[in-house]
Amino acid sequence: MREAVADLVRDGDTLAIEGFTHLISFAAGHEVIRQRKRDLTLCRLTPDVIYDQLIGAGVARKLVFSWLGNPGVGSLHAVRRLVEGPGFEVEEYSHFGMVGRYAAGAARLPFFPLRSYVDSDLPTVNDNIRTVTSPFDGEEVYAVPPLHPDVTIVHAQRADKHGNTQAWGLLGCQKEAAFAARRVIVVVEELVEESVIRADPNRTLLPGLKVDAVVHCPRGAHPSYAQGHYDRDNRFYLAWEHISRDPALLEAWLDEWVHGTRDHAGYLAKLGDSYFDDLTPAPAPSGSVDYGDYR
Amino acid sequence: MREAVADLVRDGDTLAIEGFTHLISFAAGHEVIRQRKRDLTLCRLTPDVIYDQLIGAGVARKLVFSWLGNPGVGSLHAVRRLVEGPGFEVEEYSHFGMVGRYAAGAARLPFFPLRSYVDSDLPTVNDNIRTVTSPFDGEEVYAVPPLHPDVTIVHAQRADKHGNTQAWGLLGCQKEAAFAARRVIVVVEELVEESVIRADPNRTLLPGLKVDAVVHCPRGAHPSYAQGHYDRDNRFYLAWEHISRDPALLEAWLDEWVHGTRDHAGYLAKLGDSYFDDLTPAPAPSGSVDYGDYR
Amino acid sequence: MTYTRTEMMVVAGARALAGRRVCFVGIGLPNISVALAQRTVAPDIELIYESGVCGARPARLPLSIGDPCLVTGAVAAMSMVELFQYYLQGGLVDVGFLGAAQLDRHGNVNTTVIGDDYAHPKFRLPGSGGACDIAQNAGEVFVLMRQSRRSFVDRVDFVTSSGRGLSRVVTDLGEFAARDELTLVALHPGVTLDEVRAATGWEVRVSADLVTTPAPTDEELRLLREELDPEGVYLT
Amino acid sequence: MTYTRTEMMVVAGARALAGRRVCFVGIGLPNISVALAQRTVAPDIELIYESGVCGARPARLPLSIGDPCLVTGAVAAMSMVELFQYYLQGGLVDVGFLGAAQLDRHGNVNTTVIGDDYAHPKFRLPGSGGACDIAQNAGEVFVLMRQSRRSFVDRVDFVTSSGRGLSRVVTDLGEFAARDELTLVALHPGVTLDEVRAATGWEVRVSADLVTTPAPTDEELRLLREELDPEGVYLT
Repeated sequence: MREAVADLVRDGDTLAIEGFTHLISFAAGHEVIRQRKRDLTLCRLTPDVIYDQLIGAGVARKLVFSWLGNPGVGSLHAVRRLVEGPGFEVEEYSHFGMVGRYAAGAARLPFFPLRSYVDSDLPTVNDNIRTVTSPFDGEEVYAVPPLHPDVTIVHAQRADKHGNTQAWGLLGCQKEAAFAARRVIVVVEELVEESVIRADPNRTLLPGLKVDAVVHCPRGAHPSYAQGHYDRDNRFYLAWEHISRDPALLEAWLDEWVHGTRDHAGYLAKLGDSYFDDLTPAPAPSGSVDYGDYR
Repeated sequence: MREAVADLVRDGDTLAIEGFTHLISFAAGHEVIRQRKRDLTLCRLTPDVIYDQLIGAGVARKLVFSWLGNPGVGSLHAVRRLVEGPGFEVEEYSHFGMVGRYAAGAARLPFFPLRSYVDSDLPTVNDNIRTVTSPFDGEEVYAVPPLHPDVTIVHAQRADKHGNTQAWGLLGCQKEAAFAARRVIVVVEELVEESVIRADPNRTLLPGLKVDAVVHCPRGAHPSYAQGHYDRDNRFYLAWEHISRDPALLEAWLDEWVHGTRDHAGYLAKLGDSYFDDLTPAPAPSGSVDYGDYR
Repeated sequence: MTYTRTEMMVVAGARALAGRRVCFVGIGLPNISVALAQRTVAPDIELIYESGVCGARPARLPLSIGDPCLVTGAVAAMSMVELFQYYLQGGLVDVGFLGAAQLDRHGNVNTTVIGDDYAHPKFRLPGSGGACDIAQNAGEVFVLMRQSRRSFVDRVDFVTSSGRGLSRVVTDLGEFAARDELTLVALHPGVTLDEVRAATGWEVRVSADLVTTPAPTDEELRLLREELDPEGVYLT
Repeated sequence: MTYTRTEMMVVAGARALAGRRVCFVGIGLPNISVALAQRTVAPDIELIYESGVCGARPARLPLSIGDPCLVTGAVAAMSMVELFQYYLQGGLVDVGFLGAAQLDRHGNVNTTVIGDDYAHPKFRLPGSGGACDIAQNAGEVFVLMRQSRRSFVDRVDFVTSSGRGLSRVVTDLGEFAARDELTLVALHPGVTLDEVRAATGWEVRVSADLVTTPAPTDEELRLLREELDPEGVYLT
């Protein structure tokens, strides 16, 4: 992780750590904080606690988003302090608009057309939400421009050493954010043999040819979750409300849990082995399907 | 099948039986022929032998397509006889254009933008291929309009009684063609318990709420194939070249194999039980993944 | 059985879903109403979540719309671009069920900023999420929210989601239908018209056939308290 | 070892893929060339098929680009809208490898109609398939085709795919590079310039440094005949 973030994330970059509630790479976010990156433009539909930590740590100058909150809890106070004050830039969309920006980036299109924003004030505060006219029936719909992150980081259940990556559960817009990006880091719960991936090609989220680095980092999505591996750590999300409200507490937390740990293994060691006991679900197997051996 | 086709496919309809080489519902196509439907507009990327049979049987007045051939063999002679003569309408795209038409239909958009057709003559012979200008950088790209079939028919490996449908292998543009359609018929190799579908929600191609009829029809994709169930019957595709060349032979074939059989079970009985012996692949299991039982 | 006004609101929200086939579930309180509806008036309702789930059948009460319990056992889990394009924009959603921070007499919803200056807000709210998209693409839109002079205002500070598609607002005091403007059509038991007026930032129009909402049944309350939200995540 | 001109063409096509990372494989003869390349000059090449497959590793020679053997054991199988949007249009494809029915000096390809009148063609060809899309979106385009006065024409009857992205044409007689116009850069062993001229519908420009293609090696021929196409599906 250290090398991947050092090599691929640069000061001033546009960075997307995606994952809708699910599979959020906190481990990569923490490494970005440890390496004291600066002037990043951070993109995410839902900034979540990870961006509250990143922004609280001072790595960012701008935020591009569509829903700014601590899901199920309340606010992201570090982000709000900056957003409500001067000097920090924000650019906001609806979810569909953000998804569309990544999709246009992934498809190398100059815009993404969508039905939204009619009679909303969002286009009045964001010049990147414009209208486009259909060349067929003349109908006007809204459009958003492509978003091309310099780096997209996604967490997934498994990948092989070539970066061929599979995920299940909520898929958010990781695929679009990765295809839209110049550089891609994949962080996984399990590093598997290539044959495991090739046994189920319809399950593949990203092909290795789009992936620049694969990092094996079990539980690297904590306190978010990895479907089938561990549950969301809702206690942590609740606790964050209190920490994030107070800049001093936030700084102390970063010192202890991020700067005070060498890497994610250190962070997990601090949590303790038994921490995940009641976050681990009973199994619910998908079952296997047959692709047939054609020769 | 008889009821589904009788209820949902009407004379004059725009009909799409989709599936790229894989999962082509020949059984549904044959039933359309048996019921002597008329004046259909047939849509498919690759008309394949099934549309050669349908068009040879006289059900269609127009064809919308992007590649007209017998894959790996040669021509579709019944279609070519009509296309090269007067009175039969064709509308042609590239594959990406056809895919885009379904996608715009599925997404209820007035157009689908794409990078293709520059310096090609296709836009000069098809007024449905036009340009659209980006409201951001002013770049011009091509666009195609939405396609909304009255009926889309897809074949899949399995569905439950509610129409929740799963498929694996090549997925073509069945999802887009179905979401774009007013009415949807799903034909499956296996009718399974709802719990089988719900065990692997990422495998789902279509939700039941988009499906109007589910037909259980094993081997209903023959002579195309169903991944993991049976191989493509390439001998039949080769044989078709000869049949299709001669209108009398084609008519005799339709009389014997379609009008002369009551339904697909009758067609299979004519083929004989052992016919599929060397079309059946050895197993190649996908393996199972764990979704976790969260409660 | 006695009950709180929040419970009455959640129950009224659930009942509003009777006869609906496909519901797009927003963040927050709508979650508990749809869970109740699924167990009472709308057992066959298909729940769609912006997180990318169709036909959820959660084994526990989801704490957010991204909860893993929404995926396990669902009919379909997919990318958000598929969900927003083919399901929502494609026109499959009968009713979008949303929460709101601020709402005006025309049904416009503000979940973006409090204060007149977007660039320097008095208070920053979460923003649209999928709400602006749902408002335009669902067949109709229900809003579930607590009512006060601060939340029910004559004109919202910022229109996040247009009121055009909104058809019904269920609050802790009663229920409003969208006519020319929001019109009170039901009062919850024990609530007076004066209370509603005091909690509304404009002169409330009252329907000629104003009714009183039937109180929550014992079974509705039992489901809420014992099965759906025993820990009071949504109800306290 | 003796060999046919078709074998020479297929071998030259395979060699042209040396150093390429991602190849979009078209219908017909390109299939056998990429299969040979994967076993010789480009073992790490990723094969992408318009049918929706990435990283195919077929256990038998595919009879079409929709053959089930392309899916089993592949890296990814996906919808065509994903493949065309994110892989092809997204810019991941280094080289598109196509067949053609008719081609002109500017590299324009016709796979649509023979004859001047589109509405009343002398002969109806299959149409674009993905070719027109590949021509515009692949990093470069190779064409593999048999050469004759009928197929190599001064001006194609219909431009299905623009010649803009085309960089190389491999035929049964030699190899052309796209410069101002297609220029002969290699002759296959035993082929004369006069033969090429006789099989070209325009005055062929010949490169100053024309070379002779090295003959197929025994190993290339063995792979083709014994492993890849023992039944002669593509080679006869």
